[in-house]
Amino acid sequence: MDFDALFSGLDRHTLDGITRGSIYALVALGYTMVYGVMKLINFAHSEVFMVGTWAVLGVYTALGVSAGAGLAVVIGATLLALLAAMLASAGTALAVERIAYRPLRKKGAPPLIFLITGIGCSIVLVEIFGQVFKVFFGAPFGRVTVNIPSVLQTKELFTIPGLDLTITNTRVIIIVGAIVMMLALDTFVNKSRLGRGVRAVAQDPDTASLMGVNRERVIMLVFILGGAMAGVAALLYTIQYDITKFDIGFIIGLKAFTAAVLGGIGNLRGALVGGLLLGIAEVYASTIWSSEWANVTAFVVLVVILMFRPTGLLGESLGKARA
Amino acid sequence: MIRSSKTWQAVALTAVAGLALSACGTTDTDGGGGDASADECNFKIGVMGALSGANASIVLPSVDGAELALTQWENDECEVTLEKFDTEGDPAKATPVATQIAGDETFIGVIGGAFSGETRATKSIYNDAGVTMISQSATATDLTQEDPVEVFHRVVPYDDYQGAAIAKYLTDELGASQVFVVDNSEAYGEPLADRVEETLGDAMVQRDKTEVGQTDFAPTISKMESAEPDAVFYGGYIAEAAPLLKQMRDAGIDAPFIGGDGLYGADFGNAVGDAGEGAVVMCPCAPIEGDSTFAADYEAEFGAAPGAYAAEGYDVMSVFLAALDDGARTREDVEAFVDGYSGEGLSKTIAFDENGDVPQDAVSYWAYKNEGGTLVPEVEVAP
Amino acid sequence: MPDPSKSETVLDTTAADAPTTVAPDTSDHDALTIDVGPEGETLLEIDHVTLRFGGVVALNDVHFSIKRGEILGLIGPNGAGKTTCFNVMTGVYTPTSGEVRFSGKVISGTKPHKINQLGIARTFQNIRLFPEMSALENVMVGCDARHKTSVMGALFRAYRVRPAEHQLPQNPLRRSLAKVFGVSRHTMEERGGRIKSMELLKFVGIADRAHELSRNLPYGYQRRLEIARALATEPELLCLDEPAAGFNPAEKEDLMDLIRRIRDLGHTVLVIEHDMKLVLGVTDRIVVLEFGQKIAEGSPEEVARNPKVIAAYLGEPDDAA
Amino acid sequence: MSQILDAYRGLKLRDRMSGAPGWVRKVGMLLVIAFAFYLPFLNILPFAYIRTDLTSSGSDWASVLFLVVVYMIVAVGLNVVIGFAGLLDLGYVGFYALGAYSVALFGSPSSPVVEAIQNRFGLDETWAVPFVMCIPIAIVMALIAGVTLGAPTLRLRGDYLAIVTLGFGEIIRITARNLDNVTNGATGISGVPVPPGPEIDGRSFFNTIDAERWYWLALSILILIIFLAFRLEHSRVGRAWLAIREDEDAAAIMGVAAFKFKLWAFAIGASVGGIAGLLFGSKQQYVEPNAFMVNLSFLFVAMVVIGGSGNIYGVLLGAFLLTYLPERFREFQEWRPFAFGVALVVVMILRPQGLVPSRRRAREFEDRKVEAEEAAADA
Repeated sequence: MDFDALFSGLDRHTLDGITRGSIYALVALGYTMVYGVMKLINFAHSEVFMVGTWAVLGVYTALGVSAGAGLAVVIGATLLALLAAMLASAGTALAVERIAYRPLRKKGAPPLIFLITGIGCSIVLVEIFGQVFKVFFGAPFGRVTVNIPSVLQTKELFTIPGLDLTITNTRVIIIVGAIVMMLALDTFVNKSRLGRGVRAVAQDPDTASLMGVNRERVIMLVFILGGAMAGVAALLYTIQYDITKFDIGFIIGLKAFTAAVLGGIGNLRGALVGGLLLGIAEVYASTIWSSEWANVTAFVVLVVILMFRPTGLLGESLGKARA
Repeated sequence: MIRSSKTWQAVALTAVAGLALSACGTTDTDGGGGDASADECNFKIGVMGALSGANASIVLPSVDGAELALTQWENDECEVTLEKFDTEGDPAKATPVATQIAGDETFIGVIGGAFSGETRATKSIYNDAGVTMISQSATATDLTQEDPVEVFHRVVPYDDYQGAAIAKYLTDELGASQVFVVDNSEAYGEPLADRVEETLGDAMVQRDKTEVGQTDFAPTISKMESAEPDAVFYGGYIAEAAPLLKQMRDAGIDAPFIGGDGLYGADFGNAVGDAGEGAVVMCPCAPIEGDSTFAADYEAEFGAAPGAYAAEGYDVMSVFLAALDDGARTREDVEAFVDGYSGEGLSKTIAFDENGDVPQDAVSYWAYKNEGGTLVPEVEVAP
Repeated sequence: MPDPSKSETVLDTTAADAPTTVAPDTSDHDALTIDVGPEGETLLEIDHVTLRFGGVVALNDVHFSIKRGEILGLIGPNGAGKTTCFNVMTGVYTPTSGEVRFSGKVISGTKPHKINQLGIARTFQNIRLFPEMSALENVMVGCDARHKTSVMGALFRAYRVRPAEHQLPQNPLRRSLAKVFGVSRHTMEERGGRIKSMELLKFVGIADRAHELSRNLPYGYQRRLEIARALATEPELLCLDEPAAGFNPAEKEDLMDLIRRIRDLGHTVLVIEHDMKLVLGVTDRIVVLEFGQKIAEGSPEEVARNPKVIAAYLGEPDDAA
Repeated sequence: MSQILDAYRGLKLRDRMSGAPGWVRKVGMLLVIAFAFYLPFLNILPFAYIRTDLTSSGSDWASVLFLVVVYMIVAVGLNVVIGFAGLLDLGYVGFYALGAYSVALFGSPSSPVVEAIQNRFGLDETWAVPFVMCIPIAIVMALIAGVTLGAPTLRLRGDYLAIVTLGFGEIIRITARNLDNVTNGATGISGVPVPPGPEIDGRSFFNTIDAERWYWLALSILILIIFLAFRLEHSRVGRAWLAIREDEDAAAIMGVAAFKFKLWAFAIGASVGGIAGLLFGSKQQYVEPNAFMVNLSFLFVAMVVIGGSGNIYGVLLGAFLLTYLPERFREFQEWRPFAFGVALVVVMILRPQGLVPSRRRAREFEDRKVEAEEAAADA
């Protein structure tokens, strides 16, 4: 145990935790929105994220950009990759909804069944990239780790005086990007007409449908929004880690789901709080002990918090997102 | 009784059908192999390992290598087939496979297990049945040193040697005196890192453990920043090495990066990208050179350059085939032949000591440097 | 939480085929009589109970008591806090201040199932049966509240009891085995519970459909089944939450008779009801709540004359049917 | 295929079985059990095609049967938690792991725990806790874990319980991997003891070659556990679980100690998982943390749900199919996981009530379906 290491660089570790947690939080949004409206854990959401990273790779490959391109090219390629990732992830999420959930909803199946089809979809998506595409298209698909060119190269932007904290451009993009996207989503859900529909269905589906809210459309909307957020997370992830692989979704998904529950599943701001808290807790634990205990710490934090706040830190409610 | 006449009809029909068909004969549950009588030479050799799943890329080249050896083998007397058994690297899936091979007398030898876990889980099965195993890639020390069985052999040195060789490379070749050692907490990476740590002694500055599946290494990076190492060793696999390298270089840590044979594979360069330029992979696998046509033959046969342990797979198969050439016709014969075997292999001089290990002096360690996405042999290191 | 849509469907699909009356049960039910303490003692005391939810005062200093052996009516307009009062008594809510005492013991804050074991059972305003269980099974769940067999007993059946002569099985082999080794407590309880449950179904008059799923029973049967299930837990105090809701006059007559017969078995009965006629006809004493406060208490005649009560009910003419 | 299905439906086996007199059912049951014991030697042609060792790279039939039965035990245990008590447990592999690790930690002469005991009491190097003693240890360890996990978390609502149990399963695995001094870490423990038995041909009765003996052992245990599970289902306890599943608040007011019975369900499920893990570890004679990945938990839940949660026969079928089919079709190698995923989705969409639902569940589904259709029609 090395508490000195933690406290001597607390600012640095907190920043590391926030960076890690930002991506968790963005993915957690997808879990939380779907849960808020359908009271359903979308187990395939981790793969929605995974598909986004491949879309980024696809755009970079198609454009032929690589590290060291000019600023305009970098910005253009990154934005294009962002768009592609959001579209790919949202499309995947929507497909999952159509194939795996809608038929069950029509049959009025209980939540446990949705869980299994979700897991099934997750396996299918993983195998599509790990096996099916490999057979049909060959490399880069398959069960190997694939490098994504660092189009956006990490550069030191400035140093926070007094704290000796170096801020890089990627860090700024990840943290600011995540927070901006969350605020935008939060505003959308709270202010827009479509968002009101989402909240209405989340609060009381029956009344909402009496008031003329089309539940099916709201469900489609939350899958699209959640998927798009996962797409944003996918781009930020590739900027930070430079890789993708057919099975990267699993662990991120697990963490994001934990983060969503931690903050109060169904609560948008809860996803942010949960994600950041989880990221920070993991980095602290990895610093005090080592990364092999990070996951245990994450789950212990979850259990302890749920014991004192059985519905998560901010409580669950997409309907009352202002909590 | 009328009520259930339909049931009885069904039962009766089934019974009649069953009897009729059983009269026709029973299935050959020995897997379709012929009788292994003394004058007939018709045998099978099993290869067992992760042929599918995330780790298949470390195993498949060795299977191809074995296949190549079989194709190139010339023997009019004997018929040998190579049967491939997929275990996904999972010990639980490996035991039924091992029991199957053990129970089928036409199997005279097994190539594998490819990984240490499945080998640990199956070696007593093979031992009970007297099936000779020669592993192309299982390197855990305990397999031969702590808990040896009669039938287990391997053509790769175990982690202790490898750890020592890596430490030697770090100190002697790189002149490192402050090595930062990272492992992946798994059965492969951790013991190897332990050995490296042990051999390095004071030359190790700090040790950190990470997880398989981890992509964010920020805590490890900040530990590195304060430790200021002059070299970093990582015991683990490619999937984690790639983001670790990228984050190291992003953080401005330019110390040389050295990995164990878990990183050795054709996909290493593609996974690490630019950040991995100059990274070194240590492997107890000699580069194939000289007058051997192995690399060319392999490429002609399988359409790719020989990957990890391809030469070892070839060597293992060659040992078994040599046993048949020598007139071995039973499992006992094969075991006796293999125990006494000595010969030049592609990867090294193959022979086995009483524990089933290749003699230390026959082993060569090579450092491969990642240059432009391919692993180029840099230097041989004697442990 | 139960699925509200589910219980609604129960009402919808079954109300139509409800029979107008249920044949009154006249058979002897000695086996159902329960042992109780002396009649007339205070059984339950609501001692100045106040319950707040956030800023809303659901119950304000409510104070009344129930004597053993009586039938007490609890009436009041919608939202007066009657059901809340039940919920406090059965442990669903813990009062903000004040106490609930049962047989002299404070029970406020006790868990619902413990309160049931102490001897309070209830029915629900919006029927809450176990819809996928048969009528008999529903009642058996109630009987189980008095059973001692738990997991180990059910698994290994090692706890043997010696059955009485009439409880022995008919099969001669089993009979002699039971004589030598006794019968497991589990088996005795299962058998006893089954017999008692059937008896209770007869008592409330729905034994003819004992093996039907409760969700498929007609509405009137479901109401009676709830009563049978509650009685199965052998409560000293039985609380009925609007048992006559949705009943026609003939059914109400039957119900009044049933309530009296329940009292005759030794149970004390507390009835929440809107229907003044039913309440005045069957109860010994009445407590009136309005806006979470007690506004009157006394014999049916006194209450019927009480101007406050009249005012309260005139304010809600719909409910004073 | 559909003709076969129709013929099967025409037989109405289920109705006839339940309508048949007691002795017929008993004889039928005995025949089924006898057939199950005979299975490893099944060699009559049309039926022998179910064997997994027909293709040249197949796997040993008896070993596969053993694994099938171990997973059946798991499914029956998990069914108590999911099917009977209605609690979603995504960390069941944790109990399975605890069972396997108990027998390894206490029964293997090379485990650090046994070595510590040897040193402490100056015992011989080959000494270890006898296998028979490991059984209660495994059960008690799993039971304690079940209660410690359940007591604080069972008050949580369904979905929260799912993630907490999932975390628990991971905590068990990671702890087993990280505590090198206790569990040998990632290397695992070998030399796990086998059940005692007479020596035959110079080998112990339960050896690594004769897998059918392991299968028979596991099958006997499975039958015992099924018997006990039926006893539970048709007792006060089973009624209480059903009542809790249907309306927990009403059940509590009717005197059902909901928390107690849910905790019992957890504890029972945990100990059954522990027994399955013990069998697995003992047959394997080697235990390592990676054998207990979280995916296995999902597989277990899938077995229960696909088979028909709540129906013991259903979950047995689910466990059989999900374990057996991938082994039977080994020749499809890399395509198996993909097929598995597709099958999960397709089967659940076509038969959301499971392949063999309990009658009660089947009815429930019909009702829900009608309600959903009505709701759709209204909207």
